[in-house]
Amino acid sequence: MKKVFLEGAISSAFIADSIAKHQSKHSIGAHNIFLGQVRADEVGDQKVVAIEYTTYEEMANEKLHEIREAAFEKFDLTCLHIYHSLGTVKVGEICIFVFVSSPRRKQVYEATEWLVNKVKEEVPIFGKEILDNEEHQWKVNS
Amino acid sequence: MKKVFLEGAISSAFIADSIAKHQSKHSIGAHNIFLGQVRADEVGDQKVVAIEYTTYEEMANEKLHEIREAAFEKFDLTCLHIYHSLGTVKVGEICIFVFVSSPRRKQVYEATEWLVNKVKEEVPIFGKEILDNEEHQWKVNS
Amino acid sequence: MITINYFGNIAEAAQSDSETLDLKSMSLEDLLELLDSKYGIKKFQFQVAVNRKIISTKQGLSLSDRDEIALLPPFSGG
Amino acid sequence: MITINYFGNIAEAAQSDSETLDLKSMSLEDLLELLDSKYGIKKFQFQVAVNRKIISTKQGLSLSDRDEIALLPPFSGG
Repeated sequence: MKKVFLEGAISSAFIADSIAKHQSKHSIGAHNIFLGQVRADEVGDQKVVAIEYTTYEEMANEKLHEIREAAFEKFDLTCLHIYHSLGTVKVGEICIFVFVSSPRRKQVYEATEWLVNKVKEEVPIFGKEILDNEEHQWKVNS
Repeated sequence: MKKVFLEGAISSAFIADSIAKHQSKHSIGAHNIFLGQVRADEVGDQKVVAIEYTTYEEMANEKLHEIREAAFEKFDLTCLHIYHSLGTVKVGEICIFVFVSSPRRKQVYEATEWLVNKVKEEVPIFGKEILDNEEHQWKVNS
Repeated sequence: MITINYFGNIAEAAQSDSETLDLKSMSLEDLLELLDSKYGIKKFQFQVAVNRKIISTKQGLSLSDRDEIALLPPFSGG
Repeated sequence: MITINYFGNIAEAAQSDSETLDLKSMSLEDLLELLDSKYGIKKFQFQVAVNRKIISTKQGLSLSDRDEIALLPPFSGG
């Protein structure tokens, strides 16, 4: 089982390291990366300053395993990686990192989009949006 | 005019730095990144070991400017960056980096795909594939 | 013993992430009634997972010893 | 003076990236004939750019002093 959940924001150094690890795979011609960044959305006269993520980790890992297997069936991929933050991620920081690699570029965009949508729709992750005034609301995906 | 052409391979540190620079833009919710990596394609009984890129730089910059403008018209983007290597890029190294950012994720995949296709089809860049035995052939995009 | 896991706004209402009920068996319907009387869960939108699979609450499921129930508000990852 | 830029396999055939011809004016068609007689360019696939815009070679264009011509093999960036 590959590790998906990371404590706190996903750093650009972590992303760079993931990219660098693929340089020894000489059949790869195309990578596509999706990064979700926490937005300072307005909520009434307040603003979102951070999101606190929790998950039902055992179920999430089972679901993520199914999603990975289905993606390899559906698309011509050399490898794929999914990372998601738990705990606090501040505005401007990265909370999800989906990384798809393939010999050719044709399918990588669609594969990434499909994976991101699956994670958002099917994986039990919950975001609590923390506002300026320390109140909060539960995030709803659109 | 934004600088597109870089001498040699695009490093993962350069990519990380580009990502980190966007963390102060709090309206961004989604990034999509395309990376092209030089593949060890087989050519008869030889293998590609590197690609040497040249360009008609003045024309390429004019064309890239048009492509940027058209992308901002076509898609809801906060910013976009295109980088391409010149000179030698070895197998496993990255030769093109397209980076699109938007408030929401919906259009970023399509925007990246559109940009990568435009660069490949319309920008005068020429790849010379260097083989194991030091012979070469001129790259043809498929 | 049945374990119940709470998430998001339901965990807030229950003031807990998890509890165990010392029951040998119970219908899922009865369990949800019981939890509504304790925490008013019916005012929330949620799905139910039994042993980490989402199930329909209308299928008259009987819970048994060691089942793991979870009340899951709308997912909002990413 | 007309500048001609060569790229890819055409630069190889011309053994040069660029040259200038000391002409005041000439049709594009005649220029391409001249270059074919020097370097055999007709065996290659290429587009022609005049002043950095791709143009049709069939439109009977007249080149004039200071024009910048480029012979562009198929693009293969990325």
